[in-house]
Amino acid sequence: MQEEKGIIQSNEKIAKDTYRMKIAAGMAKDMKPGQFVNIKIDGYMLRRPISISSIEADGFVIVYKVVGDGTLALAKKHAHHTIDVFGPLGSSYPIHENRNEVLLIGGGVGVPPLYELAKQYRVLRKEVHVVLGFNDKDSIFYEQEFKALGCHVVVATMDGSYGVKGTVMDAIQAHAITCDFTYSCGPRPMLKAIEAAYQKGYMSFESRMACGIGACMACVAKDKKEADLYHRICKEGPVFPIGKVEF
Amino acid sequence: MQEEKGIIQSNEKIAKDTYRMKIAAGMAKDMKPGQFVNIKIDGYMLRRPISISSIEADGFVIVYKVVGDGTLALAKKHAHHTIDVFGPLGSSYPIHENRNEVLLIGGGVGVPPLYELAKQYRVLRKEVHVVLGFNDKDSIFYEQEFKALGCHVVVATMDGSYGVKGTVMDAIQAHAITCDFTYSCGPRPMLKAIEAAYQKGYMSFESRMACGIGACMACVAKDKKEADLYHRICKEGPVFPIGKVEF
Amino acid sequence: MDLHVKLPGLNLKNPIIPASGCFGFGREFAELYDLSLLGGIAIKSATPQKRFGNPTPRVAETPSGMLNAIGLQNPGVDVILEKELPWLAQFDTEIIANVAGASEEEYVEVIEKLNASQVVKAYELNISCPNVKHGGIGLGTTPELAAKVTKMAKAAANKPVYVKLSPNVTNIVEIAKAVEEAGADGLVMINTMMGMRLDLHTGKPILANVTGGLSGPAIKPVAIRMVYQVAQAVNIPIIGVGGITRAEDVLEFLYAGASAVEVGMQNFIDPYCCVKIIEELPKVLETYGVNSLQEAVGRSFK
Amino acid sequence: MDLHVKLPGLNLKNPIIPASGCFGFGREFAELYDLSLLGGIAIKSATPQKRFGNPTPRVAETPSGMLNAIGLQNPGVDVILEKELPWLAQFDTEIIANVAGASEEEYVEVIEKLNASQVVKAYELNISCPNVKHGGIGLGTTPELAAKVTKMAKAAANKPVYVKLSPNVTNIVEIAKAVEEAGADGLVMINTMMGMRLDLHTGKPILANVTGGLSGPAIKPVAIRMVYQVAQAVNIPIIGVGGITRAEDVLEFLYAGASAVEVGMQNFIDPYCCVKIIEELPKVLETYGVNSLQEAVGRSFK
Ligand SMILES: Cc1cc2nc3c(=O)[nH]c(=O)nc-3n(C[C@H](O)[C@H](O)[C@H](O)COP(=O)(O)OP(=O)(O)OC[C@H]3O[C@@H](n4cnc5c(N)ncnc54)[C@H](O)[C@@H]3O)c2cc1C
Ligand SMILES: Cc1cc2nc3c(=O)[nH]c(=O)nc-3n(C[C@H](O)[C@H](O)[C@H](O)COP(=O)(O)OP(=O)(O)OC[C@H]3O[C@@H](n4cnc5c(N)ncnc54)[C@H](O)[C@@H]3O)c2cc1C
Ligand SMILES: Cc1cc2nc3c(=O)[nH]c(=O)nc-3n(C[C@H](O)[C@H](O)[C@H](O)COP(=O)(O)O)c2cc1C
Ligand SMILES: Cc1cc2nc3c(=O)[nH]c(=O)nc-3n(C[C@H](O)[C@H](O)[C@H](O)COP(=O)(O)O)c2cc1C
Ligand code: FES
Ligand code: FES
Repeated sequence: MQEEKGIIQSNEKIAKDTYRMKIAAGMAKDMKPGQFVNIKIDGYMLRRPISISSIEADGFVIVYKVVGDGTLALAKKHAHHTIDVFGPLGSSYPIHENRNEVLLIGGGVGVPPLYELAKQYRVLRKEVHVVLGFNDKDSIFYEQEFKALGCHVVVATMDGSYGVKGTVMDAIQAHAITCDFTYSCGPRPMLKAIEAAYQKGYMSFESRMACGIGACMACVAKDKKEADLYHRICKEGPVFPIGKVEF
Repeated sequence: MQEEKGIIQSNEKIAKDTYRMKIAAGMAKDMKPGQFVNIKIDGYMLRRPISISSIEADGFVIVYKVVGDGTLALAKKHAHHTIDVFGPLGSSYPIHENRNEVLLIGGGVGVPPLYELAKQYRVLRKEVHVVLGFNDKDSIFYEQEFKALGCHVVVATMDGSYGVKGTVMDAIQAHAITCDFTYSCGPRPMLKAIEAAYQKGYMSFESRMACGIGACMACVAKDKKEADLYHRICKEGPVFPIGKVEF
Repeated sequence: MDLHVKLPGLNLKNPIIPASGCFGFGREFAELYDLSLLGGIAIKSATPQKRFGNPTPRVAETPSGMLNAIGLQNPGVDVILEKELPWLAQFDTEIIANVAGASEEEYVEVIEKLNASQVVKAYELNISCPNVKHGGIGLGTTPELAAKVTKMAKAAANKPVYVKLSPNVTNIVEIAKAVEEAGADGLVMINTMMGMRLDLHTGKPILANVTGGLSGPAIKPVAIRMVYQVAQAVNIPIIGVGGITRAEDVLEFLYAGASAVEVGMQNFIDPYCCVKIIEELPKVLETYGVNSLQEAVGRSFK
Repeated sequence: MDLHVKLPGLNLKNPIIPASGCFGFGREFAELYDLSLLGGIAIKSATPQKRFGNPTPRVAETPSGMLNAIGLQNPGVDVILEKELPWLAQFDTEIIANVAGASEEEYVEVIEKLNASQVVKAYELNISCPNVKHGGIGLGTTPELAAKVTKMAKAAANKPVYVKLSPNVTNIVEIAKAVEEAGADGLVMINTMMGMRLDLHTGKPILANVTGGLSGPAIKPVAIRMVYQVAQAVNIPIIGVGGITRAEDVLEFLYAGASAVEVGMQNFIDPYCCVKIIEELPKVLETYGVNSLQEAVGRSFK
């Protein structure tokens, strides 16, 4: 966990409203899949939390969607400029070396953190099933990248413009994927459906944050079982065992 | 008077804390010497008023001193980037075609607007005496530029590190400059001294501004004679006949 | 989309009104665009006599805002009646006369004179100014004083009276209700918040007047909160003001419960802002799936 | 330059104190730097029982500021005594315990328990929180209530009591004086200003709690104004807070009349900000020709 002025190496549009930025930064050596960085954007007060999508020798990659003023400003950043990143932050997806196959389920901008996870499982030569859900064909990204890693990739679109029409759950059914150890990240309804269907694995959550390091209590979520227990999404999370937190 | 995104052509340091910026902008064709532009600087609310120092075919030049956050940000701007300027604003130095010689007196960042004035008088082939006052040798700028126009240039520094030691008044005395039709711009004490010594000519003033166009009444100065009369520095000014306003 | 808004005395072709003190009497902006594009114009506060206001410096910059201590400089109601209002008559827009004074009687005096004008469509009482009779506190800081000046103004006025509330109070709802009960036809909220800046070199206040009024985006969250609270407590319309820089901000004020808005200091930053906002507003409403202004008003609590 | 400041109960090696609620109990920041560098630490508000606070979202961004509605989440005074304070004892810095409650009695309860701690050097009463007994209004909004809780706290406390004032009032001087008269050893000002933001998509408040507290540079001009007014009216020291992001801001608060400062939300933007400010402060004082902190305090009105 440190503040660093990373150097933007590239910042390109890869799908509708979706950008990929490569950042050269020393903190990459401490990063684990599922963690995030907190990015300061000129003109805006609060840092923006963005998942680490890929960890490389000299830096890391983020994939982000333009949803508001901050991400719009980020999309306008040019290569060679510096960017103020704080990280790596939060918990990571644990790697279970004893498993032979895992199922990664991502929806929209929940897809990015799963990419590094897939990479690490593929290095261990495990079977990696990847199910990606998007709104429409134009929003799809990383299908080829996951395939290039040697994952089994299935895509669903809500409007049916590509792959299975419907949700990631529809795609899992359509392709009769039976692996029951899941890692997921995506919008709330998707996570709800996954929680109802699977008992094993991990989930990653979002929350409005201020500090991103566990000090302000902005981002808490209740424990599902212990009435009195709260977890900080930024510190104990964003990755939790499936069924751990109320959302 | 218009808002325009000018293109920065160059932005270079020319003396201690002092920068010259060339801006390409169509509004240049409407500019007169002594007028100013109001510049929007990213991250700061109020526009910054800066005098027009030189008017060219395709743009204009400003010379500014870094005194606070806004001018510091301005100094960091790069060529080819755009800059949001509003102008030209305010009154200008009237050109008296019937006069054969004029005396231009500038102190510190009061020097810039006199440059365009000198240019225009030299086009008319008039004798132009220029007296420039600075704190020290490192702060001096535009001595050569005025000389290149064919002006008679005298420099004073407060610490005596260059030219006459003392104020512009000391320099005028030392060089026995007798021309009594003055145009001046500079710090308050300098203007006070000039007002005490000369009756003819024009003076240019500064004031904290908000709108820069005469609407908010932030920048008013009392008339010296009529008790009930106020003038807006941004609209009736910044140039006034000598002895017109209370300051 | 239809941007028309009908409020007591005001037939606004759109809900955008430059705020008092930030637009003078419109002359400077008329050099930039046609004032008939505006929903209305709230002209600079008028007092019985000519006022020169405070010594300079009168403004200072702050993070996302500014401080001003102009001190109600204006040519006095007679000159406004003679010179400014007839000039404004040429524009097809609704003129709101902002009224100020050092005592309740001065408000009445100004209103009685302005009653004669056909150009003025409504009054807006600026009750934030320090009141001489009451030890210099603002009439807007207690429900009793606010109600009293409202009642007196209503009795004198032949046009609807809006009261512009001061945010520098513990309980804005209490004051809004008192003003409504006293007969106000509408509310304008908010005026500036009292603030201050010190010069790092001298340690002294930057403003010659020591304190000044804070405006701009910095105060928008406070303005939205107050409009939201008051809109649920009163039955008269609210004109929202405080920190508006773009059409999205207008929508936020509508959601909070405002029926129209005034735009203040943004006119200094971008003199064309009001026309730009008017142009953008239909697009922004569409982006957020809002079919009419009416539909948006008060959505936050409905 | 000597940055040492002596205040009732507090021997600060420098005037920089992270503000309550913006630093937790220091654990997260201890991973980043040595907390012994700090003048002091104002820990998160303590209540008698564990509190979970408000539903999320609890924060929203605003121009030059943010809104928060954490709702005083804290583990309760007993856990703080058992776990947090002994951990904090390892650092050479002054711990200020911020105390909150839903009634006057709860403040007393917390204080009576904390009296046993050697680690706590002073109390800071957070009187901005809505008070259950008094219909949900803050104890900090009337002079009577503010004085009462101060008196009760002083009677219970075996360490100096600072009162942290709410800025959401008509007359801050009146409240400061009441609190001084009730025995307060010092003041902390200001807490957050009540504000709100609406979601453009839904029209509903972004914060689950509807309203929240505005902090950050946006409120600095209001904080400076209030410190300036109060410093001239009371004889107890003031700890300034509101919008500090750099050493220059600290100097502005000193000029206004504060003897030390607290830094709030900037800790979220730049977690190292407090140490950076401590490092920069002597240079900034030098730049502006200030030879000692004492010399700067209150210069604006001296
Ligand atoms: C742990 C974590 C990881 C994330 N990873 C990614 C990612 O890899 N790619 C991606 O595109 N997005 C990701 N997000 C969401 C991303 O943080 C928001 O989309 C972004 O902050 C929006 O900023 P804005 O300025 O464009 O939006 P605005 O609405 O203008 O932002 C205003 C404020 O709200 C906050 N905010 C708005 N939406 C969200 C949100 N969904 N989650 C949290 N805060 C929000 C902003 O951070 C900011 O403080 C992640 C969020 C979290 C918490
Ligand atoms: C008509 C006019 C012409 C000017 N021409 C020049 C010029 O050619 N070259 C030059 O270097 N300077 C000139 N100035 C002064 C220049 O405007 C200020 O130095 C500049 O605004 C400072 O901005 P800042 O952000 O660096 O300082 P800050 O102190 O951070 O500024 C804060 C606020 O105070 C205002 N302010 C601060 N100092 C002044 C000042 N001296 N006059 C007016 N407003 C001030 C700023 O505009 C801003 O609103 C001129 C001023 C006026 C009114
Ligand atoms: C320079 C200036 C002058 C103002 N003069 C007046 C005035 O004369 N009467 C009044 O009621 N409000 C006056 N105001 C307050 C504005 O009308 C408005 O309520 C306030 O600025 C908040 O809006 P904003 O944030 O959009 O600027 C003035 C504001 C500024 C910035
Ligand atoms: C997330 C957050 C939580 C806060 N929690 C508390 C609190 O528990 N008790 C308290 O007295 N003040 C609390 N405050 C107020 C701060 O201590 C401080 O008074 C305020 O934020 C203004 O300072 P700033 O502008 O530097 O942030 C909180 C502020 C924030 C932003
Ligand atoms: S964002 Fe501050 S605790 Fe999680
Ligand atoms: S700056 Fe507004 S009238 Fe001159």
